[in-house]
Amino acid sequence: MPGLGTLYGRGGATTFLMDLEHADLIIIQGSNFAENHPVGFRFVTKAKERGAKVIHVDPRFTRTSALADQYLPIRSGTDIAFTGGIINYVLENKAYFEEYVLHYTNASYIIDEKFVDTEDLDGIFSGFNPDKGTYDPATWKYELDESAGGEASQADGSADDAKGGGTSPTTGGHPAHGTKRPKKDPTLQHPRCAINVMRKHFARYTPDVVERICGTPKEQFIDLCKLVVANSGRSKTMTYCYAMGWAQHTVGVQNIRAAATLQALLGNTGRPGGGVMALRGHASIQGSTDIATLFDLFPGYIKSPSLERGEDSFENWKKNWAKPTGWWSNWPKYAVSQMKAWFGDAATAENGWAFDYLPLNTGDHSHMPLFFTMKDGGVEGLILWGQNPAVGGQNAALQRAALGKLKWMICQDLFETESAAFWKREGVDPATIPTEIFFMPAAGVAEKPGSFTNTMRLVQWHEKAVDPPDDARSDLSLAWNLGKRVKELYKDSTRKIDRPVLDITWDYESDDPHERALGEPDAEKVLREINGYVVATGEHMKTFADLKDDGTTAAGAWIYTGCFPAPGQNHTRRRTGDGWVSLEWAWAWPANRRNLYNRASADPDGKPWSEEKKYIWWDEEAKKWTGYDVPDFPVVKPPSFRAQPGAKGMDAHDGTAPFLMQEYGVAEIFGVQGTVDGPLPTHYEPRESPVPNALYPHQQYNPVLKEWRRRDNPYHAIGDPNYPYVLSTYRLTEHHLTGAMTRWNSWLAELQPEAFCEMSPELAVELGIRNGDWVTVSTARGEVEAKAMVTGRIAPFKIGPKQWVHQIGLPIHFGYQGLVTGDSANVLPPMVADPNVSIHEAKVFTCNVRLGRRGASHEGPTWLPVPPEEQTPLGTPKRGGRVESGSAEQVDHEIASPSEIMAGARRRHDLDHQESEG
Amino acid sequence: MERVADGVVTESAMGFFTDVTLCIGCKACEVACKQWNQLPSDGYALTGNSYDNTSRLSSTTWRHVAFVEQMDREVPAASRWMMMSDVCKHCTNAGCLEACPTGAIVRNEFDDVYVQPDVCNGCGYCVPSCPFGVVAVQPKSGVAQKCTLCYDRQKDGMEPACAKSCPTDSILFGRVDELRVKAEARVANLRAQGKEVRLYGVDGEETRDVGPLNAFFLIPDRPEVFNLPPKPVLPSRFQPAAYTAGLLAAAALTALGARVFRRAGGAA
Amino acid sequence: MASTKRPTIDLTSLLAGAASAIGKRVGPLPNVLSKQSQNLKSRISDAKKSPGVCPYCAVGCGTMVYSKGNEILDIEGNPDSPISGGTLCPKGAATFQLHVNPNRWTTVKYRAPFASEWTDVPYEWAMERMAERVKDTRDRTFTEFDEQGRRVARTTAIASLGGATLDNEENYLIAKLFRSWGAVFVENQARI
Amino acid sequence: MQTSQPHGQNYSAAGNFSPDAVAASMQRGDGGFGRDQETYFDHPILRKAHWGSDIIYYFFAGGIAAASAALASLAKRGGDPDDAELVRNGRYTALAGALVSSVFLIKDLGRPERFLNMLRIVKLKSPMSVGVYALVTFSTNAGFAALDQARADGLIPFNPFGWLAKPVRALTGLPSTALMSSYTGVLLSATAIPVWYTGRRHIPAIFACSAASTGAALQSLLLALFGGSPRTEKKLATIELFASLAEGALLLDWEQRAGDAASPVFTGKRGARLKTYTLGLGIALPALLNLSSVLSRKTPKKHHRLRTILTSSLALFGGYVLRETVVLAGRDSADDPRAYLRHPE
Repeated sequence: MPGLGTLYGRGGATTFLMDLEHADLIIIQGSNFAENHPVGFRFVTKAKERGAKVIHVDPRFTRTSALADQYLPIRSGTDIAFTGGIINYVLENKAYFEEYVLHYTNASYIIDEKFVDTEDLDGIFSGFNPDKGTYDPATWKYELDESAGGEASQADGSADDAKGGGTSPTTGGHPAHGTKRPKKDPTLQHPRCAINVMRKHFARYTPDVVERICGTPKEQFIDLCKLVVANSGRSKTMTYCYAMGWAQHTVGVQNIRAAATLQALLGNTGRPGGGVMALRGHASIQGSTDIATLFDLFPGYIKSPSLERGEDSFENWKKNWAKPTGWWSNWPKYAVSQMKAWFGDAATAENGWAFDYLPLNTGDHSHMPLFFTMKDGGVEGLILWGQNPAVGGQNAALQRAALGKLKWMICQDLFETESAAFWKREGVDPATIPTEIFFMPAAGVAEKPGSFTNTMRLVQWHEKAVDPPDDARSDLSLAWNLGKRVKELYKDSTRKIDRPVLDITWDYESDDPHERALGEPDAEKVLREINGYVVATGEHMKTFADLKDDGTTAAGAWIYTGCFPAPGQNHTRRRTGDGWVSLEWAWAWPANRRNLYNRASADPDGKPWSEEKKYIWWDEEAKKWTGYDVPDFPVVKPPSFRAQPGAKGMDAHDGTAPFLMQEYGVAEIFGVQGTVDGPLPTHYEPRESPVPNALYPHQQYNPVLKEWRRRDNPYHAIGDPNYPYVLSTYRLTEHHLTGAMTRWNSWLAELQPEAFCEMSPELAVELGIRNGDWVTVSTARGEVEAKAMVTGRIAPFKIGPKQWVHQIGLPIHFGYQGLVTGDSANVLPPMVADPNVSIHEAKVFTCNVRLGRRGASHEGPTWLPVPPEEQTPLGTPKRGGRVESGSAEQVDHEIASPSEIMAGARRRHDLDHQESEG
Repeated sequence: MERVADGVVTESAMGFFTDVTLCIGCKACEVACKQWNQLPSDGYALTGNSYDNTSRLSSTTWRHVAFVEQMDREVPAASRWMMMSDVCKHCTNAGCLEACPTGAIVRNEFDDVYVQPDVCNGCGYCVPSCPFGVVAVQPKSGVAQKCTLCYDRQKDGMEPACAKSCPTDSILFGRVDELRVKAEARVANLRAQGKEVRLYGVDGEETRDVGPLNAFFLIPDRPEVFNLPPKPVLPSRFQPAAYTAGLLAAAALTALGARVFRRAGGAA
Repeated sequence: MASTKRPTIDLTSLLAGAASAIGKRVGPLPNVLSKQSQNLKSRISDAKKSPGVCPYCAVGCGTMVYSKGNEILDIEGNPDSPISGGTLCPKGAATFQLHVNPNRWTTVKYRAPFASEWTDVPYEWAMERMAERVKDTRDRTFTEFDEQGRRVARTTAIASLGGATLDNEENYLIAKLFRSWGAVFVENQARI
Repeated sequence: MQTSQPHGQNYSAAGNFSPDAVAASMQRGDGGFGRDQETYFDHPILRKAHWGSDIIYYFFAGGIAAASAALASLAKRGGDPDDAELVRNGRYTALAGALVSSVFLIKDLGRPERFLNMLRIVKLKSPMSVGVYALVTFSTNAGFAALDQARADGLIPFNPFGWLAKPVRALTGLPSTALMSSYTGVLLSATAIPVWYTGRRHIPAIFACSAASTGAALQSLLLALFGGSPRTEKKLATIELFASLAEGALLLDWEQRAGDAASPVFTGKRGARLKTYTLGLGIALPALLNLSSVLSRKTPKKHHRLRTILTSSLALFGGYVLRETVVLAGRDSADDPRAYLRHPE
């Protein structure tokens, strides 16, 4: 997520699971760690054994809360207010790690005077374009030191519109400040130096405001702040753990930035027991962004060219991404090597490395735009590789309807998923569905070799144990064979547009006759190409430092270069671990570094901050960086090194600059044009909320969020009395996502056999619902039924002076296929997206609940065809824009307080008793 | 602690120490057990009882995780959600073993109570004889089944499947004497933090009849809250009284009969 | 481990068993192990071991797949993994049934337009037909220049949607292949 | 009374936050959401035996067989020639009963083909093991006796096992018969099921008495049907009377002493059934009807065929209901966690 990327330079988790054991404080927020990553959680319990404190901040009391030392309730979608509150506490009490902040962050950098904060513009930053509903971030930059030489940036300044999936680990796409140096104020006195701009920005995030917005008891919150401060500094570190609970919001990226900012202020990042632990949800979710199958990314975080940024030639593409300073000055080497890997001899300097072979983006072509386009009949063929949008997609009924508009669909999976069987779902007549469907049986993980990249950027190889049964084959085999056959069909073509099909390098034939007979390609040959090789000799690349921009090297994904340095030396297969860093266990990108930015674990002079937190340090004798991990820093660059004005590339970084992907090598607590929705996180309500924005009466939610206002994707008004309750969707330990991999499994199906709806006793009593009753949860998108699970683990939130917000929860795992079935919670949420990465908002939206089962059809208006004038060409989203948040009165629809409800219950109870006695 | 089983001196008794305060209720133990022993599911239905949908140990569920919710609105900080992975206790004095008429239930060289599936004839007498309600006759196979403490794995020097899978080491496997030392230390540690915890199955009231348990637990509340009997009974304890009552009656009746038939005319 | 040598179950062994038990730990209870019990050993003691990775969440637990011939016998945690140390969650522990499962589909199925049933078709037939579908759609929908006359060189009518349990190698080939076809709708669970 | 929640069927009241449930728990002062945690969702702690009709028939037939054998040998020993029919019937019915009960016992096994595994070991600590050997020994003796009888009746020329029968019967006859009549009570008493172990001082004795009364009843019935001496009938009536009165007295004493632990036996539908068919029609009524003749000093001359048939049938049915009640009560008791918690003994 760029949440981390914009601050630190890379989107990957900064640390690794085993390191959690070394933390003094672990805050788990936006994550149900114990339930969704049970084995990772063992390091949390180990830390606890060692005396560390564990805090869980969550709307629900979960199995994670059960093991935490403290549980703090928080209303869904208010995490920025919460984390911002801690930041405010840290700044007001000058509790930040001054030396770290001064040298390793841009706190002292002076911000351009044209920048105006949300606090002064009532909820929007300077540069907002009301017509487009987007920001021009031109003013979100430093004030440059004109006296000190260097050239200004070449790139055009427009970060206009989203770069869609900013899953890029880099700040990407923004105009650098050229090679000029920014003005700084080491005394941190200047009103416009970043830390003071931030102080002003968060000044209103007091404990009282946090209580008002988040519903978290003030005292508990203050205790937490004290704990945070007490457990950060030279000899103590704290780790922040998050997951989808932060990401799946219209402010997903800023949620994460807030925590990253706090960690930078406290000096916890890059140090043992510190940093931000991003907990991904899938075996290779990290791998799927590293080796991206995302519209806006090529493998290795090379942004795919987009006409939005005028990237219509290799040169214009390069201009936007090859930064004058910092690591990304190497961009051309990586991009050229990738083109060589893909198109081989066809990619030459003359033809701009075959740039014309590449399809060009013209906007957001991510998941949701894809399905709107599909729904409107714009997509003919879809290949699903173990993906199940019929259950997993937001506004799932719409996505099911969209599948029915396809001419053909290929579905590669192990079981007959809901998506494979969408045409025979409840209420649908197959005779009306024109889609031709091929179900290709997939090989299981134990039936094929290959590598996964886990949540800590660790690339691990899994061996093949047995052959897949019958026709089952690996996805690799399907891709390779389909590619071969399509090439074959085009072999006689002379059309220019068919050259890419014919020219991609596609030689992965296995040398093992048995595998050849199965039609399985050699996965290690693919990994070799990803790792890279010298074009002339075919010799494996050992490090990305050796990659060239002259076409003499090829590498499919530069960040993985080094994982396979020589034939027979597949590092991802290494299996020697130790108790902690385990450098000999598999291989982590980049360059096998486990704790990123680890140069920050030493002070500016290169000495460890403390004995307890020793990790990487400068060895004066050997004149190099050394320690327990691979230094995430030029190994021989001494701490004393100072960048000269006008210096380029890495020479523009001082020896004290740990964040080497960044422009000046420092963490950007003021996000210099990093994100498209502002340089600082700020509190907005979710797209759908019963609560008005307590901070900005004229800005309810993220002004640049992406939305699709269509009759098949209706939204609820702020505090709509028809949808008074807040709904959060989530996972359970016993199932995985849409259940395709678990609901066919008798051992797991029996553990969580039915869809249920968690609700508080207060709400249940108010609605006359008893534990185990059928209830129906409804939104404008549709309705689902589930069994009520009435539990004190869910509690209503007191928001503001008189409003009570009831929250309910639904697991996302159920669908109409499998040993156990149930309604899909994802029928309920709307399609709405974060502006940076187009991630949806499934963690919070409004709904209604009633006793009883649903009607025959639970798919709302979502299947209706949409008239052309209302359609969204290529699914292009609109923006949130200025939205009045209205007043508390307007949304206060008489929700009785729990104590009243319970008192009522008790009165009824006593009454009954008198009667029964009398 | 030297134990003898089957006339063979074993190095030590092997068993489980299950610590409720470390359990995250993930149920890996339940599944790992079913995977290793290839046991079927118990059926698919929501109980509505917290996250517990397998309800109890059965002939096809040899590990079972109980979920105890104690939420408190007045004192939120006092709220807790406890999970406990239950299992056969492998008692020192095992009711099932004593009751088994075929010798199918034995104490193996690891001092664990094992049902030999090739010997059991499914008379079912071990079932009501287990003071913990653990062992049960499996309808399909017709024989009594329960946790074997992975006898087959232990024979190969491997750890039982449940303990191996437990992510947070809430389930520990090892020599019972060594496990007790760990457990005592753990209790001391937790008490120092002001937590009220106790061991179940080491020397408390629960061991009155059945003796120390090879599978013992650390629990933060009363045993019955976790469906554990505070004072499990050992059925054989009731035999003397029962035999006496029965045989006295038989004797009396024989006497009566003898008397009636001795005298011709036979009026009482 | 002390092993127990016992003859087959006959009267003598029975008495021996009873006698040997007298006064011992098991009290006056005969405690006779059957032959099967005496020869018991784990089914994986001589199986092939293949190190793997759990396919569920992103923790990346190490698994060990035990197999004989082409049959998976058991999948459990790999103790060598510094991440998981041999442990697994319930999903990971159930990976066996992800592979060995009567409900799994292992043959190619085909659903003709408007059909109400799946039909079994040969693998080759399906591959050929799918390739034709790709070419046909691409040829009809490929746009070299958009309405504004900008060169886009793409088709928006073919899309790929990948799950995040794909191997890196698989993702790589998919990314490369679809770009070569000119597809821009290339997406993945990673977005969600 | 508390019964278990059938898996996944009902939802435990404990988990049910109905207004009154909440209000009630608020009154308990546990924040309004604490659950009734005397138990774990009212789930049983113990597990009930699968025993059903097979075992009930086994108990019933076994008891009758034992009593029949006893009556036969006592009558033989008494030496009254009038009792010859009783001796004959007794010996044959004993064997029949032994065989029938064995069939039911084997039928009830999960793996009947493995019945002989019961003889794999001798385990004095297991009433089931003891019982099986008692059954085997008893059956053998019953067989010997029947062979004797068959020879006496001229059905077979000579008794091939005569030489063996004498010592064996002398040695094991009495104990095996005594065990046959009472061990089934021990079998139940020596379990972890509260209603059974709290009744350990009564159940075996009650079963023994019931064996005697039902055995005597059956013999009277046979005599009434196939003819026999009125004097023998009176002797049997006497035994039946005293045995059943003792049985009734023990039942009432059990109810008194055990209190709520025995409620599965004495309360509810099952209790009513026991009181009607066993205590009432099975014990009290026959006793009343037989009392006069038993007490009369003069030697009976004529048969009271109809009365005998009636009283015997009632007594037999009462005896069956007794076994049924006690066996099935074990299920409810096992399913009630509170019973176990209340009676740790």
